[in-house]
Formats: sequence, C-alpha cells, structure tokens
Amino acid sequence: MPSAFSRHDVSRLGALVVGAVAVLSFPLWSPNPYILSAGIVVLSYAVLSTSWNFVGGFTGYMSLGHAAWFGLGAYGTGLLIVRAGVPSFLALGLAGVIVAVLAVPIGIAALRVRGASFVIVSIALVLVLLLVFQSWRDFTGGSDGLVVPRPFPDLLRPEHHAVFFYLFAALLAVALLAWWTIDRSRFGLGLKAIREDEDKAQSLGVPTFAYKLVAFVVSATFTALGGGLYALWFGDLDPIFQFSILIGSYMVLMALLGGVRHLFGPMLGALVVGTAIEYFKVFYGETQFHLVATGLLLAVVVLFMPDGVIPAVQGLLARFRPQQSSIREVTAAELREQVKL
Amino acid sequence: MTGSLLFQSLLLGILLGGLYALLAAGLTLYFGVMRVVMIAHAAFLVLAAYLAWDVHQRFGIDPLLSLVVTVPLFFLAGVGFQRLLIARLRPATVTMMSVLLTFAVALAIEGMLGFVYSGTQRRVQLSYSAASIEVLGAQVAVVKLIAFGLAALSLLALYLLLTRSRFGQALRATIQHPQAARLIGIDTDKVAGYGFGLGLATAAVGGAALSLDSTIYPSLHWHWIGPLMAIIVVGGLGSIPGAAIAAMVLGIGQSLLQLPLGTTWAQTVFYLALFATLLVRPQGFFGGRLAQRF
Amino acid sequence: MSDQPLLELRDIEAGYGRAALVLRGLSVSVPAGTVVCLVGPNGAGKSTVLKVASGLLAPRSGAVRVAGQDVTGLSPQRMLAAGVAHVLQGHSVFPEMTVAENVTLGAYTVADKARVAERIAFVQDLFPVVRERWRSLAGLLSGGQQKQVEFARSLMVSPKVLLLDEPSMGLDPKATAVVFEQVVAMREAGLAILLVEQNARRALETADLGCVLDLGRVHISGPAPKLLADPQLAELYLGGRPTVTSENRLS
Amino acid sequence: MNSTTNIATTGLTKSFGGVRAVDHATVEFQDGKINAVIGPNGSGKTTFFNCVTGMIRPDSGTVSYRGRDVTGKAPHRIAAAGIGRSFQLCRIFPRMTVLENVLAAARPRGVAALLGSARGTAEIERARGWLRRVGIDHLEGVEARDLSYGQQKLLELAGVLMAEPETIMLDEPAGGVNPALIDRIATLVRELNAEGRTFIVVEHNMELVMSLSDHVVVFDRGRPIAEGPPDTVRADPAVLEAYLGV
Amino acid sequence: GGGGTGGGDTSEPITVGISLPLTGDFSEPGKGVQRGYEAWAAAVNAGGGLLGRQVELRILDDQSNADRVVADYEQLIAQDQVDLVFGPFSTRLVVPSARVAQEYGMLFVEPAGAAAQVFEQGFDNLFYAAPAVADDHYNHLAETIIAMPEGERPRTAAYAAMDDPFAQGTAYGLKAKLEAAGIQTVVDEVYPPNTTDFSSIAAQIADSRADIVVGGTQYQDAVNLIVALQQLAYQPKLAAFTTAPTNPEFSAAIGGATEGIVSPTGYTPEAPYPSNVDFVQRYTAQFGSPPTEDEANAYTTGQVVAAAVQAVGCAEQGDCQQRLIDWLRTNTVETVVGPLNWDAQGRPQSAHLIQQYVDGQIRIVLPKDTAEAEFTYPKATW
Ligand SMILES: Nc1ncnc2c1ncn2[C@@H]1O[C@H](COP(=O)(O)OP(=O)(O)OP(=O)(O)O)[C@@H](O)[C@H]1O
Ligand SMILES: Nc1ncnc2c1ncn2[C@@H]1O[C@H](COP(=O)(O)OP(=O)(O)OP(=O)(O)O)[C@@H](O)[C@H]1O
Ligand SMILES: [Mg+2]
Ligand SMILES: [Mg+2]
Repeated sequence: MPSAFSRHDVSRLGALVVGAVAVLSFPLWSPNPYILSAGIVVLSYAVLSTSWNFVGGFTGYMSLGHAAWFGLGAYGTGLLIVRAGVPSFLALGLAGVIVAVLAVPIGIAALRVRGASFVIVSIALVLVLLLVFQSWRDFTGGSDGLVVPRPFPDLLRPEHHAVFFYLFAALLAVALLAWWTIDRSRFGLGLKAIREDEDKAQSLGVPTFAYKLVAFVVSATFTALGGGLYALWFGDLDPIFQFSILIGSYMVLMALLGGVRHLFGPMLGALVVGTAIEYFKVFYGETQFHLVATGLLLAVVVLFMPDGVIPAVQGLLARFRPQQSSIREVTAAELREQVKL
Repeated sequence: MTGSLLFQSLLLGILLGGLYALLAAGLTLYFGVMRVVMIAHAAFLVLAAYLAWDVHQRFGIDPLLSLVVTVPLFFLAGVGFQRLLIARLRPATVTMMSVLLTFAVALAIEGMLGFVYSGTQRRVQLSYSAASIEVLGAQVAVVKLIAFGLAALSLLALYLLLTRSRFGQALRATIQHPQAARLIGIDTDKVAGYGFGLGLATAAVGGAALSLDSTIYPSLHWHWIGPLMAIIVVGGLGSIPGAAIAAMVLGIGQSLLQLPLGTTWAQTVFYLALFATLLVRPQGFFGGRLAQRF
Repeated sequence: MSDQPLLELRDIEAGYGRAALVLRGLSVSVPAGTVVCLVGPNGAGKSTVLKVASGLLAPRSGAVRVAGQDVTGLSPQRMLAAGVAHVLQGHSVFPEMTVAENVTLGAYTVADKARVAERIAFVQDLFPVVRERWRSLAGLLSGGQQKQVEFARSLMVSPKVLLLDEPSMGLDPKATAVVFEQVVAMREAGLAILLVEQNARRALETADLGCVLDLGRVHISGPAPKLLADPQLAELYLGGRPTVTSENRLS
Repeated sequence: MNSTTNIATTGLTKSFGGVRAVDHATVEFQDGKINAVIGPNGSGKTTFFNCVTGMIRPDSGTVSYRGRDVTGKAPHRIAAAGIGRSFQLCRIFPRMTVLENVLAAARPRGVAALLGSARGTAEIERARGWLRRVGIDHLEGVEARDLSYGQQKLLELAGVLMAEPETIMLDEPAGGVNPALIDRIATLVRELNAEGRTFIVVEHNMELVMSLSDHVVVFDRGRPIAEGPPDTVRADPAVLEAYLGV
Repeated sequence: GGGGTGGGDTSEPITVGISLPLTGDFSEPGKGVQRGYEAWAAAVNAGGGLLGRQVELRILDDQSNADRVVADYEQLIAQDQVDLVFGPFSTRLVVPSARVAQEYGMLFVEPAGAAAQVFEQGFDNLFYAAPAVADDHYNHLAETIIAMPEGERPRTAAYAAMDDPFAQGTAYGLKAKLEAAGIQTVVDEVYPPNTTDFSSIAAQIADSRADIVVGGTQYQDAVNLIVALQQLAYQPKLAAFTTAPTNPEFSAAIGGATEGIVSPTGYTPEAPYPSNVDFVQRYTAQFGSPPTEDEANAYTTGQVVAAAVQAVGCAEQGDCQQRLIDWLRTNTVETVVGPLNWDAQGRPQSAHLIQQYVDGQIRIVLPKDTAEAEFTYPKATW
C-alpha cells in the first residue's frame, strides 16, 4: 500500500521534529534539578526499551532479562574506571565492545530455544549475573556496591544533570536511527519473517540464526551503552539494582505499551511508564501500591492493546476510513476476463 | 567436611527437592498443558503461605488445616484467572503474552501482600518448629518431613489426574486444537479453567508446606521463580515427571554444593544446569515431547 | 426423504470480526439421506458456511435449523448434542496426543463403552494406518495420515447431520475412495451430509445436489449431474472439460 | 538422458523411532523437467523433501544438487543454492500482509543489499506480478492469517516463486485449491518450466500429475518403487497395487 | 545548592528532608527510624522548636532502593528546598544519598550507615549518630573472651553473616579480633539478604561443633538460623547475634529459648544520660513501648543536628550548612546514647555495650562498669 507508506513517512517526520524539539529544550524549561533528573531517568528508560526492541520487536523473542546487559554495561564501565583507571567515556565505549563480544556466545546458547524457553533463559541470565556480581566481592565489590567516579568532577549537580540529559538524548537518537534503518531494510524484513515463522523463513533462504544473533548483539550493545551511561551519571552501582528483573520487565512493558512494531513505540512507552512510575511512587509511595499499579498497567496493556497504543490509535482511526474486505468483489467469471495468463 | 555432614546435606537436599518438585509440576501443568508461562505461580505460592500464616496468627490454626480453605479457594481463583484473563489472549501469542500478564499479576500480588502485611518477614511459630527426629545419625526436622510428604502426595495425585483421567485428555485436546476440541463436544472454556485451577491448587499446597518451615515476605517469590523456571526447562517443558526428577536432582545438587561453595554460589547450580541443557539438549532432558514437523 | 430438511440455513449473513461480510444472504438446505456438495473458488465462503452450521461462527442474521428446530448461534457442544458433526478443513488432529487418544476422544460425548470399542475396531479396519500407528503422536503422522485419523475420529459418533470440509484433501486415491464410500454409506444410513470439496468432479459424482458458491452467495444450484454437464460452469469452477456421464446424457 | 542432473540422492535414509520414513532412496531428477513424486500417504514424500531441503538431517545417504554435495546443509544454504520449496501444511507469515509475505521471500543479493530498503518499487512490482499470476493480487493488503485455506496455499506459492529459485519443489500445490485455479497453476508451472526452471511436485491429484509431468517417481514405504514417463508408470502393476488401488 | 528559605524569620517552620525505606526489604527498621525522628520532632516542638521555629519533617519512601533514595534527596533539596536533611536507613542507601547531600553542600547526619566503607568515600559532610562503627560493636565481648583463662576460653568459632555491609561488619569485626587471639575459625558463611533456608549453613555449624557461634544478622535471618540450629540439636557455649535479640518479638520467635544469647547494642533505655530519661518517657508515652536502637539512633541524629543548629544559629541551605559541618567537627554532643564526637571521616569515637539474656530479660553485661547483670559463659542450652 504505497499510499500508506508515504503517510507513515510524513507522520514520522512530524513526530521526529516535534519530539526532538521537545526533548532538546527540556533542560531549559525544567523547573529544577530534580525534575531534570527525573527527565534523565525517563530518557534512559527510552534508550533501554528502544534497545530491547531490536530483539523483541523484530524477531519476537521476548527477553525479560535485558537488565543483564544493562547491568553488565554499567558494571563494565564502572570496573574499567575503578580497577583499570580507564578514562570515563573510553571505558563506556570499551564496556559496549566487551558486552557485544559477550553477547555472541550467550546469544548462541540462548537463541537455540524459542518462545517460552527463551523467556525463561533470559530471566535466568539476570539472576545468575546477580548472584555472580554479589558473590565475587573482591572484583565487583559485591553487595557493598561499586562507586563510579564522576566524569566531570567539577560540574555542579544541576549542570551535571544537563550534560547527561543530552548524552542520553544523543544515545537515544543513535539507537532510533539504527532501528529505523533495520526496520526498512531487507535485513529487517528477514527478522520479521523469523518472528512470524522461523522455519519457513529459513526455507526461503534467510540465514535465521545469523540474523537473530546480529539483532541480539546489537540490542545487547545498545542496552549496555545505556547502562554504562547510567553508571557514569548515577555513580552508585549495586548488583541488586543493576541486575533486577524489574528493570528488564519495565523495558518490555514500555516497548509493548508503545507498540513493538513501531519506531517510536518503546520511546512513547518509556515516557508513559516512566512518568507513571514516578507518579505512582509519589502517590502510593508509603505503600506497595506502586507495584500493584505497575502490574495493573501491564495487565491492561497486554489484555486490551497487545499491539501497543500506536496501533490501537491507528485502529481507531481506521474505523472511520472505509473498511477494506478480504473477499473479491468480482466473481470468478469476471476475474477470468481480467486476468490474462 | 565429614561424612555425616554430607549425609545430612543429602537429606536436606531431598526434602528441599520435594517442594521444588511440587511447585515445578504446577508450572509444567500451565505450560505443558496450556502453553502459559505462569510467572505468578511463585507469587501465589507466597500468597498461600501468607494466608496460612495469617490463619495461624489469628486463630492459632495449624497451617496444614488451612489447606482445607486455601486449596478450593485457589482452585476457584485459578478458574477465574483463566477465564477472565488468559482466555482473552490471542491464541497465536498466548505464550508470550501470558508471560507478561502473569508477571503483572505477580507484581500486583506482591504489592498487595506488602500493603496488607507490610514488608516484614513472617514465620509461623509452631510447637514442633524446632523438633526433629534422628535418622542414621542425621537430624531431620519434623516440619520439613511433613512438607515433603505433602508435596509428594499432591504431585502423585496431579500426575495421575492428568495422564489417567478423561479430564486430562480433554485438557490437552483443548489446548492443542480448541476448535476441533469444541467440535467433539468438549466444553473448552470449562476445561481450560479447571486446568488452571488445578495449577493454582498446587501452589496452595506448596504455600502451606512452605509456611511450615520458612520465613515469608512479599518479594519472596522472586527467590523461587528463577530456580523453578530453570527446573522446568531442564526437565523438559511440559513433562511432569521431567520436572519432578530435575527438581530432585537440582535440589540435592544445591544442598550439597552449599558445603564447598556457600549459599550464594550454590544457587547458580540451577542456571548452570539450564545453560548446559540449552547447549546439550535444548528440548530438555526428560520431556519435550512436542510434535515438531514440517 | 422427509419433506422437512434435516439441516437448513436461511438467508445467512456472516463474517469475521469487523471485516466485511463473507456470507451474504446465503440459503442451503440438506434433506435427510442426501449429500449436498458445495463448490466454489477459494475464499468463496464454503468453510464459513460449515462454521455457521456447526456453531463455530455465529451468523449476523439468518437462521440455522436442525430437523426443524432453530439452533441459530448455539455453541458447538449444543450443536453436537443436536446431532451436527463437523470435520474441519486443513489439519485438526491433536498433534501431541496419540492416534489412540485422538480417535477415542472422537467419542467424547458417547458414554456407552462397548459401542466406542466397536467403532474403534470399525475405523481401524477402514484406515490401516490408524491401527498401525495407534500409539504414535498424531502430530508426527504424514499429512494424509493425519487427515485419515481426523476422518476416523469423526466416525466415532453417529450424528444426524455431517459437515465435511474437503475430506479428501491430501489423501491418496485409496483413502479418497474409502472416504467417498463412507459418505455414500452414511447417506444410505439417512444422514444429511453437507460436503465441501475442491475435488469437485469427484464430489459432484457422489452428491445428489450441488451448489456453486461465490462471493458468499449461492450462484447456481441443482442436481449434481446437471452441474457437472454445464460447460461454462465447468470452465469457471470445476476446471478442465465437462464430464459427460451416463445420467446427464439421458437428460 | 542427455540433459544434466538436477537433484540426485543416493541411499537416502531417514527413520523416526521405528518408522523408516525414507528408506535407501536413490533418485535422480533431470534439469529443466517437470518431475512428479507420487505415493500413498506416509510413503515418505514429504520427508524426502525435508531431507533434500535440509529441514531435517538424513540418517545416511547423500543429496547432491547439480553435482554439488549438499547433504545436511542448512536450509537457507540450500535455498541460496537455488532450491525453493513449499510446505504441505501450508506455511505463511500470518501477521504480515499478503504483499509483505511475498516481499519477505525476495532474496537480497550480497551483504550490502541487506540494509537496502525492502520496499523498492521494482521489488514491489515483482511481488505484485507473482500475486497476479497466482490470482490473489486483490488481497495484497489483507493480513495473511485472514485468508482462506486455499488462498494461503496460493500465497505460499507466490512467495516461493518470488525467491526466483532454479528448482522448485512443491508439496501438494493443488491440495485444497479450486479446480479452476489448479488449471491456472498448471499453466503457470508449464510456463516457468519453459523458462528453464525445474519442478519437483508431490501431488495426489492424478489428473494433474498425468497431464503435467514429464517424469514420475513413485514412492512406497520410503522407497522409490517405479519411475518413468507418466503413462508407463500409470500402467505399472506395482504402482496400481500400491497406490492407485484399482 | 539552592538559595534557602529566608533563614531567620521565626514564622516559617524549619523543614527537615528525610528519605526512609518504609516499604521493601528494610521497611521494618525503616519504620523504627521514622518513629525516632517523629519522637525527636515532637520533643523539639514541645520545647518551643529550633531557633524559635517549629520543626517539620518531610519524609519520603525510597522503597529500600538506591535509585529512589537519590531521587528523593534530589527532590527534597532541589525541589522542596528543605532546610536540613537527615540520613536514611541502611548503609546501602546512606552512601548514595550522602553524595547527593554533599554535592548540594548539605550537612548529612545519619543514623544507620555504620559499615566501614561509608567513611572511606571521602565525604566531608557526613556524621554517624551512634556510639561506634560496625567493626567495633563487639569490642567489649572480644576483650572479655580473650581475657578468659586458657581452660574455659573457647577454641573454635563459627561465623555466619548476612551479605550486608553493616551486619557483616559487626561479625567480622569480632572475627578479626578473636582470630588474632588464636581462636580458630571453623565455619565462615556469608549468605545473601533474604536467604530463608538456613538448614545447610546450620548443618555446617553443627557439624563443626564450634564452641561459639557468631551471627552478623538483622532480624529474621537470626531467628531462622537459631531455629535451624535447634533443629540440628547444636549447643554452643556462646551465641552472639547482631540486632535481632534487641527486638521485642525475638524471644517468642525462637520459642523462648533465649537464655544466654548475646548481642551488642549502641543503646539501652536504662542508660542514665539525662536526655535519655526524657526521651524514653516521651517515646513510651507517644508510641506505647520503650524505644529500641533504631529509634534511639534516629533521635540521636536529631539531637546532633539540633545541637549544631543551636550553636551556629542558622538552619537553611547555602553556606549555613558548611558552618554546621565545621561546628560538629570540633565539638562533642550530648545524646541519648551518650556524648558523641567524630573523627575527620565522621566515625563516632565511643563503643557499643554488650547485652545478654539473663533469666529471660535482656540485660547489659559488658562493660563491667555499666553492667546490669553478670556475663554468663557458657550459656544454657536452647
Ligand atoms: N478467520 C478469518 N478472519 C477474517 N477473514 C477470514 C477468516 N477466515 C476466512 N476469512 C475470509 O473469508 C472468506 C471466506 O473464507 P472461507 O474459508 O469460507 O473460504 P473457502 O470457500 O473455504 O475457501 P477455500 O476453498 O480456500 O477453503 C475468505 O475471503 C477469507 O479471506
Ligand atoms: N517428525 C517425524 N517423527 C516421526 N515420524 C515421522 C516424522 N515425520 C514423518 N514421519 C513418518 O514418516 C512417514 C512418512 O511421512 P511423510 O510425511 O514423508 O509421508 P508423505 O509421503 O508426505 O505422506 P502424505 O502423502 O500423506 O503427505 C510417515 O509414516 C510419518 O508418520
Ligand atoms: Mg475452506
Ligand atoms: Mg506429505
């Protein structure tokens, strides 16, 4: 449907401009450092869920354990700085590379199974890393945590926030660009074919395993970079918080909420969920209700808009357009006339 | 490390394995029979344990007696859960979506527990909590023994029900081809609901067993779900005997490994086993009897 | 044949979800002891007709009657109780259950053990593969074998109305022959059979009446032999050349 | 025969548990021919296909394609070598539109092309072309899962063709397809064959087999029991006994 | 840091920003600390407030989560513009929050960050409002054991500690001293927080037949460990656990078999310090039961900051904070846990008391001079 494509492009362009402006101007109109830091958190969520979507969105492999990559990126960066004295941002880059390398063998193991098994494996990955990073005290600092020195020690906290806000924004932009490129590419279509029917895709000549692995590694790397940047910004790492299933599931929740088949879906989801989490915390902070609220939100999404808000909205719009039917509007007789073999 | 210590740990491992087995069987039921990955299973387990604790706290009733209430209660809850939530998912995506849905439920339950009972760790204090009997020089706590017996019994019952009974067949048929199942006269909604209820019932039993000899707190279920998930993959998704065997082996393994490695490292046995399984035999060691054809 | 048709669909309008109507005011009726054959291009709505008749799909308007009583919109279980059995198109065995379980489940609603045993023996004789592969998972059988198991499963009950959706698809000539023999036998036994076949010639040769379905409406209907003889019809829907059989040469 | 060998198997064997699905099958198909594989249900035709296309690994025996040994190669390698296949239990991408289904089958040439747009107008035109030729172009915007069974089979066929394979293996292409369309598919196959493509078709529709194929191989219990031109095969008593059953 | 809310004017209350784990893993002690702070605020306001201004607590819940605790203090300082901040609970949360405070140049007195590394982060705004850091909690006990005559002095010791900087710190502090004195370590187990199954650890301790068992524990883990040890019929000569024994529910939880169990404490309601007597009766009146250590440390935090504020005569953001810090560096403060003063890193310079269950009552037994009862060794069986 070429018309549809072009409509997409236009709306995308619009969203892009508006979004960019809104994001980039935020530090200017955010009333105080706290709001700004909240903004950074949301932005980092956006990076994470967009990164998650390289695997989840394209191949349909649901990883509840992406916190593993987040944690590895964060600790990788931190440890490189603390233990090896590598300059902050070099460490960030190195951590990204290291995780990419790590992701290959892990991907080879994990991607051997599909569906439910994969989900379980992904969860296991986080849990095992949590145990390792807790127990391996002399290297990781165990549950005493790891303190990552600030890259800009002489910046005041508000300025520090502003800088990192733009760093996260930049990373997000890169991730989005990469996703977009893949989405429209043949490679992307191959990945989607895998999502639909892996064996069939392979019989059509798609090297499924290689494709999956590439997507997996790319996703892991972006997530790790997000984690590393977070480490540089936040400064305090603790296994329990870096390798938590909750973070992993937030990524999934956000991506699903926005719509995994859409470039900006995860980002949108991050905006909603990120704000929601902050909100719930402010309102139900005294109780555990923030968990209930998050749970309910997730449930509602899964039940009522499994494809995310973007498609849900599009679906609504579609109601008003003339609906197209799946059956021919001409009889076999007329058809016979039309079609010249 | 002495031989008696080894033997002691072996016993502890077996007792622990029994509980793992029951819970893993529950998970297997959801998945093997209805392709649902029930992340909330452990959450319901903890919920049941809390109910047992609460009942004991208020009325001094023994947790075992609370089963009379919790089991039917959970069965009904399960039916409702399936009919109201799971049934709404698209058949094509039920496995994936159920993960998220049940995850959501797990969160909600944890939150509720935290809200009602606060984050405080709780433990049922029984007259026979500290009691133990001596077996060949090793001490076996009475509470652990009871928990084990409970698990073993319900596990057996579950297995027979699924394999021997007409209901079991209808249940499997329903999930494998709902349309065809309806066409041969199976009330698919009812059957699927009962199946789920059954699964939750095992969680109720497990919860009571758990409350006998362990501390409970709202976020405890994370502590359980990981190993359980690993167990059912190692055992082969969908195979109850597989789950049971894997649970035993890994439970004992964990208990023995604690001696040289300590508690934390010992927990990794589950995940190492999991990854080993992936490399050696992705479909799992005992089950994985999925008809895969082109 | 009784004047009152065993199965009757009146002015059925049906469709899936919000999508456009698939069946647009379609009417078919199948008297006892008759085979009515639905033919038509892919996507014409044949399977949809059967789904409506067996309760898998509730019509948006129109009525479904079985032996005169209105059963519109009843659930498949109720339909089965009312005597309507439906063999789905494509593959509908329970793949992870043994052939044995599949076949016995066919008699899920039958209480009488002896009768079940007897039917089992009967279908095993009809389809050797059912006996040979009794203990293996149905999902692992070959395509055609699975279809045979399905058909066998449907023979476990004895309904009043039988809806067959391309029963011969993927079957080898032998099995196909067996299936059509059974259809004939069941007609003799007084069942009302609504048969959808793409193997149209073969089907029409067996059927009493034929309906040509297109765009969710019945275009032409009449005695099967007449349809077979109609050259234009043959060209559009039956493919190849019209067959000239003894009956329609007379007419 | 002076034409070159296309697919050839020697002693190909695959058993599942007790069942010998394919049993020392030694078969040879010629380039540029329309070959048919027939045989009773469960005689191993599909398994044979699966072994040849690498979907499953044979227990023993070899598969060669145009002289190159491809035994046990991964399916995508075999597809890349130029063999396309359709599935008996019709496989499509359910949540993609009909058009995307066909586009997904287009094989990118070289790694560079991977990141190129999947929706080049040229590609779309080719895809539409195939949809038209199998007669479901009017459905291009419909999600594939909403198609009727026969429509799905046609869609799968279009996908296979989109990949422009040299050799095309079809597993019961006519099953569940409306007779009028069967005729059209037959014509299509003849045309493509005339363009030099080789066909290996599993089919139970004897009319089609006899009218279409140059060469017929008959399987029974995993073994080829007869082969040759349609008429001779049809006359073969073994075949009558094992398959046609008259 | 922010500009501050018009310091001197007496009409406005002084707002104190606090983030506490009211939910999550640390919610129990968290709530204790909250009560302590509230008790302090009540006391101050009853006494006419600070600098003639009422005190107002602004308490947020950090869900025992480091990300949250930082966000909380960020919000309190940058958005809510509180005048003062008090510390949160648990070492894990103290370090990140102390940094926020430091970067906004705020004084940071905290009731819970006792572990060694808290004081190794180079904070210049941090003060720990309790008598001693984790490692020194058992000092009196160690001295006493080492002083025992060869014959009855224990030879072997088993240690089990939660993987928590504080809990572990206490046990390992003692371990270091005993090992130095030649008492052999036969079991040394570290278990993750939230471990519920102690049977294996207990099995090893029982099997080692260690003379004394030391638990670096919080609350429930101690209970579980003790029950597990009872199940294995293990009888040590001395059993020392951190924190748990001071908890009122402790005795019931382990079936009353408390006799002889030892525990360090930085606080006892019986302590004679003047402000304590007042605190205990006020607190008991307000909450119905006497305060425990958590409440006391929180109250102490309040006292420390109050002292500085009174002395310096200001309470607002900005350079006032530095003046408060400087004052505390160089002065001693009278608190409910006795006089406190700090080294450059904020380590308090006093020591902890040792309590023991004697006839079902928990009593101070060490050091001798403040002892309420005789230290009994070996302990009765449980
Ligand atoms: N589940 C569905 N959702 C939406 N549309 C559907 C669905 N199933 C079928 N359709 C549409 O309804 C029309 C009729 O489908 P149906 O299966 O009845 O055709 P049919 O006559 O059985 O074709 P075939 O001979 O290929 O089986 C088709 O155009 C198809 O696209
Ligand atoms: N994955 C499998 N596991 C076990 N048995 C199998 C498997 N695949 C095929 N078989 C068996 O191998 C034999 C050949 O199956 P195959 O599908 O090749 O037959 P076919 O010739 O394609 O039959 P049809 O004409 O019905 O498609 C059958 O008996 C089938 O049961
Ligand atoms: Mg159909
Ligand atoms: Mg086949």
